[in-house]
Amino acid sequence: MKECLARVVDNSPLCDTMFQLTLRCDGLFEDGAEAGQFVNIAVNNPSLPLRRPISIYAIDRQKREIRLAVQAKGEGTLALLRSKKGDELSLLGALGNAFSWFVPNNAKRVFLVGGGVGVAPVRCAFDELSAKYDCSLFAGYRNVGLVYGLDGIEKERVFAVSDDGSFGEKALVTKPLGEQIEKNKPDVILACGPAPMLRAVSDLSEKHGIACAVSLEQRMGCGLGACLVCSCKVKAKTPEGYAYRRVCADGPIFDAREVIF
Amino acid sequence: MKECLARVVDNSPLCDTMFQLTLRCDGLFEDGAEAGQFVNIAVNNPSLPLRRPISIYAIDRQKREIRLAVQAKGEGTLALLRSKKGDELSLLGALGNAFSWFVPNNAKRVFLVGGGVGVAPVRCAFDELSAKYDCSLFAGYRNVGLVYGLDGIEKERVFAVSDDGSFGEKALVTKPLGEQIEKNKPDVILACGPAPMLRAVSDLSEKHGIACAVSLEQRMGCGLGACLVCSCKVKAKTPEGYAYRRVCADGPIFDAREVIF
Amino acid sequence: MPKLGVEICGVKFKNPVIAASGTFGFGREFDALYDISVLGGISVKGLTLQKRLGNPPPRIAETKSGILNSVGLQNPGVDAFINEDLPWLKQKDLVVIANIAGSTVEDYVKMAEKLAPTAVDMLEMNISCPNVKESGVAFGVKPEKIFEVTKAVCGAARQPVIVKLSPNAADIAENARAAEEAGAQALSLINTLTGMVVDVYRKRPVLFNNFGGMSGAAVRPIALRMVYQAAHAVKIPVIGMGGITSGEDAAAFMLCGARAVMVGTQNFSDPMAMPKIVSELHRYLEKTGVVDVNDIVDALVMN
Amino acid sequence: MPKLGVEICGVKFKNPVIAASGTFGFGREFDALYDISVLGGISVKGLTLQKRLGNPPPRIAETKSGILNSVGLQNPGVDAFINEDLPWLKQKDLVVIANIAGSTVEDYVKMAEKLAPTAVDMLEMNISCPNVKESGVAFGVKPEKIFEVTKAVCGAARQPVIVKLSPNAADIAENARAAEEAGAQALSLINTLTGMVVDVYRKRPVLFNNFGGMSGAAVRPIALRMVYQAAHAVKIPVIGMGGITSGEDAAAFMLCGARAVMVGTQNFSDPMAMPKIVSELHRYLEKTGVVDVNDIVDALVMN
Ligand SMILES: Cc1cc2nc3c(=O)[nH]c(=O)nc-3n(C[C@H](O)[C@H](O)[C@H](O)COP(=O)(O)OP(=O)(O)OC[C@H]3O[C@@H](n4cnc5c(N)ncnc54)[C@H](O)[C@@H]3O)c2cc1C
Ligand SMILES: Cc1cc2nc3c(=O)[nH]c(=O)nc-3n(C[C@H](O)[C@H](O)[C@H](O)COP(=O)(O)OP(=O)(O)OC[C@H]3O[C@@H](n4cnc5c(N)ncnc54)[C@H](O)[C@@H]3O)c2cc1C
Ligand SMILES: Cc1cc2nc3c(=O)[nH]c(=O)nc-3n(C[C@H](O)[C@H](O)[C@H](O)COP(=O)(O)O)c2cc1C
Ligand SMILES: Cc1cc2nc3c(=O)[nH]c(=O)nc-3n(C[C@H](O)[C@H](O)[C@H](O)COP(=O)(O)O)c2cc1C
Ligand code: FES
Ligand code: FES
Repeated sequence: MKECLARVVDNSPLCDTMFQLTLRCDGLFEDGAEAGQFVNIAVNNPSLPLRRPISIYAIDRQKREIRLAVQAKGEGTLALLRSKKGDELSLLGALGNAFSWFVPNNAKRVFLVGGGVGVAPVRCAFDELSAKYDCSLFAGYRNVGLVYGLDGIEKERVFAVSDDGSFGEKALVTKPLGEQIEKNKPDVILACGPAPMLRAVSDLSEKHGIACAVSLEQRMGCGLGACLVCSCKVKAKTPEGYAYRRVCADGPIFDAREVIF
Repeated sequence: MKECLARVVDNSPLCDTMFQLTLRCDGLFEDGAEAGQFVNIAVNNPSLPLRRPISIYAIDRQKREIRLAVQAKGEGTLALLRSKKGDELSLLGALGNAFSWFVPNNAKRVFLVGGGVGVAPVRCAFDELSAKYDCSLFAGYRNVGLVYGLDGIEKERVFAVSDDGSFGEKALVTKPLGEQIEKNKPDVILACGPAPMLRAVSDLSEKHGIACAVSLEQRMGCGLGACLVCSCKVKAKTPEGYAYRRVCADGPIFDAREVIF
Repeated sequence: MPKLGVEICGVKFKNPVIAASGTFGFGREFDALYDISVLGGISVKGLTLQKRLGNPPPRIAETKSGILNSVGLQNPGVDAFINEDLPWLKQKDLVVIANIAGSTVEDYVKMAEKLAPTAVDMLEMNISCPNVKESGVAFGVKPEKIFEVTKAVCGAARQPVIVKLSPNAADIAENARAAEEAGAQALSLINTLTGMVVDVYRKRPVLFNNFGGMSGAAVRPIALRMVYQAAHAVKIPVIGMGGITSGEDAAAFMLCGARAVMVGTQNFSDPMAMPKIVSELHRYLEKTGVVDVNDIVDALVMN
Repeated sequence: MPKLGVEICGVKFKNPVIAASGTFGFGREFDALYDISVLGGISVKGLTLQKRLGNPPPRIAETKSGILNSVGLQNPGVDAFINEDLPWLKQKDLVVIANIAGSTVEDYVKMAEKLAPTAVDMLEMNISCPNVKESGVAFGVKPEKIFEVTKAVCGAARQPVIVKLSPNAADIAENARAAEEAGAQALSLINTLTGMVVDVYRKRPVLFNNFGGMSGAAVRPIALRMVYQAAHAVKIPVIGMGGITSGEDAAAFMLCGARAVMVGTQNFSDPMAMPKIVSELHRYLEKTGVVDVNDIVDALVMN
């Protein structure tokens, strides 16, 4: 983990609201980068003091490149959207824990579940874990215009749905997930997406006794674990029955059984 | 005068610390732009709320282009320095009065005096006024590395010196100015540069009974005359013996006899 | 088509966007760029009883996302305003607020008396200008002083009196209540925050006056907090300002309890700012399905 | 080679750049990026007598050139700090300042007593944290309260006591003098300014705690003004902070009278900020021909 300069290799649209940044960043690879980790990226807007946490969407260790899948949401991501080939961006990374930490050595089958923007890190995990495990990707989108992250995967390994039926079945992602759990119970479920989705995936996993890890989001300050602003509530044997953990340094991936949604 | 978008046609170095921006800006030409006027330009740095006042260095009415000669000084001009061909910049202009307002109709000979960055507006005036008057340009620079604004002028019309003798004579600009006044007394002297230079030019003009106008600088807010922050001291029949005038709207060019340096 | 009209102390504004005092002169200069009748109102450059020359330059310094000024209340005096600027302004279709500042209670009262028979729609008492040592500071900080000067002016004024509060206060709610108890019909806030910018190479403050009043986007969170606190401490209407740059910023102040807003520094960054803010506010209401801008006033839900 | 060493209350700092409390944890995380021994000192995350969980998230909001936080003093408690973090920190070569916050005078005193026998170099009393309703606010705003709590802590402390002042005050000089009279050996300022950021689409404050403490470049002019006023109101040394992002910013605070500076929010924008600020300060001294950083302290020439 370090602060290093990345050079924009490519910036291109990914779907209606998202774009893909390809970044060459040698420094990042000195300590390694893994699926599930994120980078804290300084946007080129001097009035915005905070970096933006963005998950790693793809890793090319040979070219020393990573790709990010970014939703243009507010001013910070808008500044990123405007970055052009050749521009320099300061990255802090790779930060946080990796999905692989939650996959037991003896695991065989891994289900990866993503919702919307949350598809990015699980697609990365799909690419990284497929060599070792039997992986399937479950993805839920609002509508067909927001679909990304499915290219180049064998059809039988992808289960994609949409809220309005404009892409795949009209369903929540937990529907195909539940169906496949019945058919081919996995050893681990790894998920990233909006809180209601994560809660539903967590419930489903618990019901079937499957280990499940979820990747959480929170507004961040330092990204390093020092400022304690990025807290998420976890079960704890405190008088209050809970404690706060740091999404940036203790996560972003947590054992679903620990999280208080 | 209006707010309008300009497109960067070219950005290139002018001398050691200065660069030249060529801007295409149709809007600016709807109400006209003249030598001595300035534009208030929004720099592309969202943390800097104030526009930067920059004199017009050259006017191409056919192409609807202006050129600015800008010294890279602080953060604002640095942001301008980074602007690339094709970028859009918001201009407010043309603002203030013009040198031509100070040239009486019956004038024949006009001496234009610039110091350092202040050469820009007087070079523009040289180009604009030469058709009507017999113009000479006097320019003083710190050293040879800071020379600009003299290209394409007949040699006998240029009197350039430098503080250290690395370009032309080692002298202050008032030296050749004084010499030429003795030889060919002009009807009007128009000057822009640092305050000590303006004071010296003003004294020289007064001594020889020559009308003189000086272009002043002051930190600005609105650039329009509304906020009263850009004041300069002028002689006035107030109890205090002075009053404040607005550099942006009453100037930037003032009759040298009125100014309290 | 959401409705933008608001009413404060019986005075009708076609929309809640008002030019902040000191940043918009008497309206003429900006009227060269757009018809200022598109605005809800204007609070004119701070007036004093006698003409004032103001402070020596530099009077403005830039800082990150903000500015500091030390104009020192340069103005032609209240009589010149009434004779030379007001007639022009009243041809325009917007609410005219006379912003007044005095060195003594008597100054304020005399100005209120002079303005009473005029076509000015409202008075705004600047009791907080930090630039003029003998004026603002004393009145604006302590609740007793705020009470005293407000009471005197309300006695003399014919038009509704707005008291403009200083943010250089430990307890803004206390000051707001002091003004209300003294008879103020409305409050406006915030005026500028006292600050300093240093030129480390010259080893001097940038402003000739050393200290100046800070404004612009940088102060917005402080302004929003204070507007919320003031609006929830009094029953009279509150006009919010401090760093408004967009229609969404204006909405934030109204959600916090402001019935209208004023825009200052942003006029420098973008001379077309206020007409843009009016239309952005309109669009915000459309996007959020609000039919009347008054419906967002004090609509903030606390966590 | 200009000298960067400074001395405050007999404690030697190798340079005047200190990590501001709450932004740097106990130093471990940043030490993974660079050896924190390059810094003059560290003021550790605010400690309370008992472990505290802090406020629910979101605890941070961004604004133009600044941030607001409402961490609510999450910390492991003073005992855990002494046992688990201090030994690690003391292996490093920098001044260790324990930042303490309490809900009562007794809390502060007990913490000072617990820290007395430890290797901590200095105490910094956070009497101004605006996030925890039952702690900071009462002590930090009124001079009487500042006097009371400072006096009690100075009686119990073995190490030099720094009182950290809140900027949410009408008269910072008065508060500075109250701390000095009560026996404070140094002052630090500013803590955060209370503010609010609103999400106009959710119609709610962004922070779960609604209000938060503002910091970052946006507050710098206010901080500089207050540091100047405090430093000129007392004889004890002052440590300046609030929006420092560069060596030149650090110099500005020292020119205004600060003997050292603390850096907070900029650590988030740039995790390498503090080592950079140390070298930029060095370069500033070289450029301006100053041989000892102490020579710029209070060297500002007023206009
Ligand atoms: C570990 C992690 C991984 C993420 N990965 C991705 C990704 O791969 N692709 C992607 O598009 N987005 C991702 N996000 C969300 C992304 O960080 C936010 O969308 C982004 O910060 C918004 O910035 P903005 O300036 O556009 O929006 P604004 O709303 O203007 O941002 C204001 C502030 O809030 C913070 N903020 C706003 N939304 C979020 C959020 N959801 N999570 C954390 N901080 C937020 C911003 O960082 C900023 O500090 C991730 C978030 C986290 C915590
Ligand atoms: C009428 C007029 C015409 C000018 N013409 C030119 C020109 O043709 N070429 C050129 O290089 N410069 C010109 N200047 C000066 C130019 O405006 C400043 O150098 C520039 O604003 C500095 O901005 P900065 O961000 O680089 O510096 P900073 O020092 O970081 O600026 C900080 C603030 O101070 C203001 N400021 C700083 N120096 C000056 C100054 N000398 N005059 C006015 N405001 C200042 C800036 O606008 C900004 O608001 C002119 C100034 C005026 C008033
Ligand atoms: C240059 C300038 C001059 C000002 N003059 C006055 C004034 O005369 N009277 C007054 O009440 N406020 C004055 N103010 C304060 C503004 O009206 C407003 O309260 C403040 O700037 C905050 O709003 P903003 O952040 O939108 O600028 C002035 C502000 C600026 C920037
Ligand atoms: C996330 C965060 C947490 C903070 N926690 C503390 C604290 O525990 N104790 C304290 O005295 N100050 C605390 N502060 C205030 C800082 O120490 C400092 O006074 C303030 O941020 C101004 O400096 P800056 O602008 O450089 O950040 C905190 C600030 C931030 C941003
Ligand atoms: S962002 Fe600072 S601890 Fe997580
Ligand atoms: S800059 Fe506003 S009056 Fe000149």
